[in-house]
Amino acid sequence: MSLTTFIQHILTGVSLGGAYALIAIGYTLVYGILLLINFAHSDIFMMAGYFMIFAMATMPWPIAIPVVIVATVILGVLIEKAAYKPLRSAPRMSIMISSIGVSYLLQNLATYLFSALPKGYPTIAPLKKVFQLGPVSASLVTFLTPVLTLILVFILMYLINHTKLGMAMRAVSKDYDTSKLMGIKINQIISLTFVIGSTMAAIGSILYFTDRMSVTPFSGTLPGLKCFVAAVLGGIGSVPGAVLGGFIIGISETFLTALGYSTYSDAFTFMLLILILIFRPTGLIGETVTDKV
Amino acid sequence: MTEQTLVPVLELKDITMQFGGVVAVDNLSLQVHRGEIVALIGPNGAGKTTAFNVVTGVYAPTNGQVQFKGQTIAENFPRGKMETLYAGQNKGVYTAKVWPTPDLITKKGIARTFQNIRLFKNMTVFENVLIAKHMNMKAGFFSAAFHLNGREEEQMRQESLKLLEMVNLLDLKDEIADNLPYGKQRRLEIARALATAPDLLLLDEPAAGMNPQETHALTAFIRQIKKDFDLTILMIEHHMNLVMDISDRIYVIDFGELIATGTPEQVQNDPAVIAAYLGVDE
Amino acid sequence: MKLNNKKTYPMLSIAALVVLAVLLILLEINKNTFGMAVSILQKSAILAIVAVSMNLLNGFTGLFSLGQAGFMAIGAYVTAIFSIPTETIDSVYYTGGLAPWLKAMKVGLDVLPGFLQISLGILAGGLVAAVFAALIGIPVLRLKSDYLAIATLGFSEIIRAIISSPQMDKITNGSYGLKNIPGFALGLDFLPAGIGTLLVPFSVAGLCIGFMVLVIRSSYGRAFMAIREDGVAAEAMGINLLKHKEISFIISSFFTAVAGGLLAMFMRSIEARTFQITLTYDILLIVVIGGLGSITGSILSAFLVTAAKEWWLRFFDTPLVIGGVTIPLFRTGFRMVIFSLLLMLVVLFFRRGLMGNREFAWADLLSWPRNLSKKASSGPKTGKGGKKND
Amino acid sequence: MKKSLALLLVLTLMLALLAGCASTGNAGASDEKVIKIGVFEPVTGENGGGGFQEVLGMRYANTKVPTVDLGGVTYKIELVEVDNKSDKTEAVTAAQSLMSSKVAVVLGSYGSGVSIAAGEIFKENKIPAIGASCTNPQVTLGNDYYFRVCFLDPFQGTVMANFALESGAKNAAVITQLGDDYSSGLGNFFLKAYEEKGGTIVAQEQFQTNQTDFKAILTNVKAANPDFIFAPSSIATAPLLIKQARELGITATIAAGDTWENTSIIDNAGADAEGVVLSTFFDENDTANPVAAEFVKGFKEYLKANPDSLSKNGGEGVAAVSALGYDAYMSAIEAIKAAGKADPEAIREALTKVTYTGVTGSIAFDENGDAKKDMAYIKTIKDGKFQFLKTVKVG
Repeated sequence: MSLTTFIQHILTGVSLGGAYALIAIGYTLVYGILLLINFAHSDIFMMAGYFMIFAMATMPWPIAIPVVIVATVILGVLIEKAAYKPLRSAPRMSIMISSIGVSYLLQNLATYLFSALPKGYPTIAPLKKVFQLGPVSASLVTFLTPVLTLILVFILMYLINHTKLGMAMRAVSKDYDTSKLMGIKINQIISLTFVIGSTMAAIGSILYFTDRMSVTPFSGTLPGLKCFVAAVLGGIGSVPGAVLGGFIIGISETFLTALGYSTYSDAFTFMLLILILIFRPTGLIGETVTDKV
Repeated sequence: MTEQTLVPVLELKDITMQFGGVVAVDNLSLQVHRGEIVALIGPNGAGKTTAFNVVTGVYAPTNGQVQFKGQTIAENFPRGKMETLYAGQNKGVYTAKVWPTPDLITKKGIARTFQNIRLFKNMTVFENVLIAKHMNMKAGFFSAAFHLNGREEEQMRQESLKLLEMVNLLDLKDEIADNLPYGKQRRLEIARALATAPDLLLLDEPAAGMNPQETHALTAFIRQIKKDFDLTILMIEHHMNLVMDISDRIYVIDFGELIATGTPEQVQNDPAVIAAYLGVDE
Repeated sequence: MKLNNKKTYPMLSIAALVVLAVLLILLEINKNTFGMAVSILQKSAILAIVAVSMNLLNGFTGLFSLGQAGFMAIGAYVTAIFSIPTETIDSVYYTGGLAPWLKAMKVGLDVLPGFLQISLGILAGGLVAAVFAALIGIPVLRLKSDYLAIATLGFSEIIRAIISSPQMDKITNGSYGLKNIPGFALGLDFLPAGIGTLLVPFSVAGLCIGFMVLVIRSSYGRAFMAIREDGVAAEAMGINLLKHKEISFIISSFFTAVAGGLLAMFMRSIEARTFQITLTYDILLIVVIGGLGSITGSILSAFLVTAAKEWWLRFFDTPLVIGGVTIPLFRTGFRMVIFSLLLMLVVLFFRRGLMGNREFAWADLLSWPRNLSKKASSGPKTGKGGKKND
Repeated sequence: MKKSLALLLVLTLMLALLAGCASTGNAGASDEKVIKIGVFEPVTGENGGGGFQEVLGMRYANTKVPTVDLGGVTYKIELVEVDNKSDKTEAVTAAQSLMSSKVAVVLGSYGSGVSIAAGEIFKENKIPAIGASCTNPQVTLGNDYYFRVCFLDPFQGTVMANFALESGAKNAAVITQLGDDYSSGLGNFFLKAYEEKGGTIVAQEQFQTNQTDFKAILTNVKAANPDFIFAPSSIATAPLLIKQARELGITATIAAGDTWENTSIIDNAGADAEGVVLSTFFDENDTANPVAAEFVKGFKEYLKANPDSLSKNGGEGVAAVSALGYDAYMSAIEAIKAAGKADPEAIREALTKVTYTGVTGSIAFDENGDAKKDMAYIKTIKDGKFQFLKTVKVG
C-alpha cells in the first residue's frame, strides 16, 4: 500500500468515524439515563436524511439545515413521549421491544411514504467541493466531518460538565431514583437527552449522507448498530468514549475493506463488541459499576 | 447455649471486602456454632449484608477465609489492582483462591433470604418452594425433559407440600407469590430457603417492615423452624426486641469492623455499642 | 405455566388433533385449489417452531436474544447441502463447485433414501447450531439482557457475513445461494404422491414444540422461569445460572435451526440475504403479539400473523377502489405499516399480548361463555401489568 | 381505554377480512371467458424501479393484444400482478398466490434471484414461466418450465470483455456485490472472458448489500490504476459508486450490465455519470427493426396517456426491460395460440417451438429455454442521456 493510498484510507476512515461518533453520542446518552438501547435511533438518523431531501427541495441549504435539525429533534422527542414514557415503570425488556417496534415502524413508514428505492441526497455545494492535496483528493465534507465532530463534542462536554442541566443529567444517569427524590424533573432531563441525541444524529446524518449521496429506508440500520457498538466500545454512558469508539470503528472498518476483507468488516465490528463485553464490559473509558444484591 | 456442644458450623476468618478504595468489611472474624442463633447487628451501611454476600458466594472476599463445617468454602487474597490498593489487615496470610458460585454454596447446605424480598413473583407459592428441590435432582436433562423421573418428581412435590404444611402456607399453595401479603411473603421466602434442606440459614433482616405483632409471630416462627429443621441460624436484624429475645450470641459491627461480641446482655451494656447506636435506642 | 388443577379433557385434545389431521389431509389432497392456504399453513408451522423457541429463551428464561436469523441460516444451509440431489449439485455450484469432502459425503449418503437424507440434514443443521450456541453462549450469556440482545444480533450478522463470503464459496456457494432444495413432499416415496406438503411441517412442528413443552413442564422449565423471575434468588436456590442458561440457549438454537431447515425446504432456494435482522424482528413480532411466556400464544400468533400478513391483509398493498373512488392510503407498503402499528399497539397497551403468560386450556374455553357474562356484570378485572423480569 | 382499543382493533381486522373476501369475490363473478397471465415482478424493494418498467411493457402489451381467439371463442387476457419485493422470501408467497389465482402462464421476474426462488414453485405446479430480463444461467437450468426472452450473463460478460478490449483497455478492475447472484455472476463471467482474451485484471473488489460507502474499495481500485472498471450492480448502487469514484479522481471508464440502463442513475449521479458504458438488450433509436420502431412509438403514447406511469418510468425513455416485458407477453400469446387452449402444460409444449419476431429481435428458445440471441447493444451516457454506441455480436 503506497503512502498516498494509506493517507486516502486514513482520511476516509476518520471521516466515517466522525459521523459514527455523532450518532454514537445519541446511543450513549440515552443508555446512560434510561438504560435503554434506543433501537429507533438509527431510524431517526435515517429520517433526518429524508427530511433533508424534502427541505432542500424548497429552500436553500443554509435554511434547510436548521429546519432539518429541528424536525429531527421533534421526531426524537415525540418518539420518547409516545413509545418510551408510557413504559417507564415497565420491565426493561418491554421498553427495548418498544424501541424495536418504533424502529420497525419507522422503516416501514419510510418504505410506504418514500418507497424502498434510494432517493438521491441533495448536494450542499460548498460541502461537495473537491480538494486536491497532492495525489490525495477528497471533498470538503471528508475533511470537515472529524473537525466538526470534535467541536460539537467539546461544546457538549462543556454543557454536561459546567451547566446546571448538564449536572442534572449526570445525576440522573448516576442514580435515577435518588435524583427523582432530589427534585430533578426527570421527564425534562430525559427530553433534553433526546433533544441532544437527535441533534447530533441530524448533524451526523447531513455529514454522512452528503458523503454517500442516497437514502433508503434501511440506510440507518447498519450504521446504527455499529454506532451502538462504538458506544459500548468506548464505555456506555460516556460521551468521549462514544467518540473514541466511533473513530476506532470507522478507521478499522475502512482498513478491513481496503485490505480486501469487506465481507468481514461488519462481522469484525460485532466480534469487537463481543470481545469487549467479555474482557472489558465497562468499555475503554467507562466506569466500573457493582451490582447491588 | 451450654459449653459442651460448641461445634463450629460457620467460621469467618479475617474477612476483608474492599470495593476500590472503600472497605465494606474490615478484617471480620466470627464463629457460629451448631444449634446457635447468632445475630449480626450494626448501623446501616456497617457491612452486614456484604458479609452475607461473601458467605453465600455473591462476592469473592478481597482477603480472608470462610469455613463451613470445617471445610474452606471461600478464600482469597488481594491481587491485581487490589494488591496496591488494599487497606485491610492480614495481608499475605491467605494464599489460595477459592470462590464457588452461590449455587454451590447452597448445595453445601447454606441457605439465605434477602433484605428486599426476592421471590419468584409470577410463580405460585408451591412452585417457589419446589424450585429449591431442583438442585438435588438425580435425573439428567433428557430424562427430566421426557418426564421419565416420575417418582422423583412426585417425591419432590410431596416434600414441598409437606414443607408448606409445616410452615402453614399449604392453603395458599396455588396463589401467585406476588399476591401474598407482605408478612406471608417473608414467610414464604424463609420456607423457600428451608426447602434446600440447609444446615445453616442466613436471614437478612427478616423482620424489616413488620409491625410489633408480626415481629412477634416471626420470633415464634424462627424458634419453631430452628427446632423442626434442626437449624443453625445467622441473622441480620434491626429490631432489637427480636434480636435480644432470640439470639444466643450477638456480633456488632460498625464501618466494617467488629466492635463487640457476646450474649445479648453483654452487648447491650457494651459502651462501644452504645456509642455506635447513640440515638438509635430501641 | 401454573400448576393449575384445571381438568385437562384428554378426549377433547385427541378429538381436536384428529380433526386437525383430517383437515390437513383434505387440504393436501385439494392443494391445487387451496394452494395459498397450504403455503400459508406451511410457513406458519415453521414460524411457530421459531416463535416457541424464541419464547423459551425470551419469555421463559428471560434471556433477550436476537440471534434467531443467524441460527435459522445455519439450519437452512446445512439442510440444503444435505438435501440438494447429488446429481444436480454441479449445476447449483456452477461457479466454483462443491468442496470435495462435502461431495464425497453426499455421494456416500446417497445409499440412504432421500427422506432419510433430508431428516439427517435437518438434524445436522440443528446440531451445528447447538454447537455454535454452546460455544458463544459461554461468553455471551453472562451479559445483561440488553447487551445479550446486541451480542446475539451481532452474532447473527457474523454468520450471515461468513455465509456470503467468497472464502466459503465451495461450501455455501457464497453470493449465489443454493437452489434445487427438495420440497416437503419429495423423498416421501412411501406415501401417495404429493402427500406430505403439510403433514411434514406440521408433524415436525408438533414434535419440536411438544419437546419444548415437555422441557418447560419439567423441573428444568421451572428452573428457567426462576432465572427469569430473579437470577440472584435462583442462584441462591442452588441453580447453576450459566448451565441452565446454556441449556435453554442450546435447545432454543437447535429448534430455531430445525425451523431454518424447514424454511429452506419451503423456499426451495436460499441465500444469505434471506436471513437478515428483519427476519428476527418478524419473529419477535409474533412472540410479542402471542404473549411472552405463553406457548399456545406463540403458536396461535404464528398462524394469525402469518395469515394476516401474507394473505388476508394483502389488499392493503393494492389500490382499493370503492364506488369508483380510490381510497388514498392503500398502496404498496401500507400492509407493513399496519403491522408495525399493531406491534406498537400491543407493546404499549396490551403488554401481555393475546395470551399473556397463560396457556390454552379446554376448561377455560368451556367455561368461557359463563366467565364472559360474569365479567360483564362485575366489570373488567384488570390483571397485573406485564411480567416483571428485569 | 384498553377495551375500546381492543374493540377498534377487532373491528379493523373484521373490516379487513370482509374487504379481502369482497375483492376476491368480484373476480369470480363475471362470466366472461378469461385467461389469466401472472405478472411476477418486483415493484418495491431493491429492484422496484426496474421491475416497474418491465411491468409497464407488459401492461402496454396487454392493451395492444387484450384478447386471444381460441377455436372461435374470444378469451380476455387478464394480467394478475404480484409484487415479489425483490426479496426471495416474499417471492415464494407471491408466486404461490399466483398459483392459487390459477394463471396459465407467468411473466417475470426482473432480478434473477427471485426468479430462481420461484422457479421451483412454477415447476412443481407445472405452470410455464417466461422471464423477461433475468440473465442468470441458473434461472432456466434444470427447470423445464422456465423460459426467457433475454440473453444470459455469460454472454453479457463476454460482450463487455470484448468491448473493453476493443476500446483499448488492457487493464480492468471488477467490483461486485457480495451475496448478489446477478452482480457476482456477471462480474465473474466478465473476468473469465477478459482474461481469456488477454486482458489483465488488476483489482477485484467486493462490497456488501446496503453498503453505501465505496471509498475504501475505490481507493484500492485507484491505486491499481485500471483503464476500465466493470461494476455490475443494482440501480441503487450505481450513482453512489460512480460519484464516489469521480470524487476520488478516478478517470477510468466505468461499465456495467443491463441493470444500469435506468434514468434514475443519470438523475442521481448527474455530470459524473457522463461516459459510463453499459450493455443492454435493446435500443429505442434502432430503426432497423420495424417491430421495435412501432413498439417505441406506441409505448411512448401509452406512457403519455398515464401520467403516473410516466413519472414512475422516469420520463419518456423506453427502457430495454420494458421492451423485454413486451416481448415476454407476446411470446406467451404466441404460445397460447399455438397450443390452442389455455392449458399450462400445452402452453409449455408450445413455447419450446415458438418462433416470434419481437422488439428485441427474433425469439426462439433453445433446449434450456433460453432465447437464442447473439447480439447486444452497448450504450453510453452522454449529455445526460443514454446514447447508442455500437452493437456487439458474439458468435
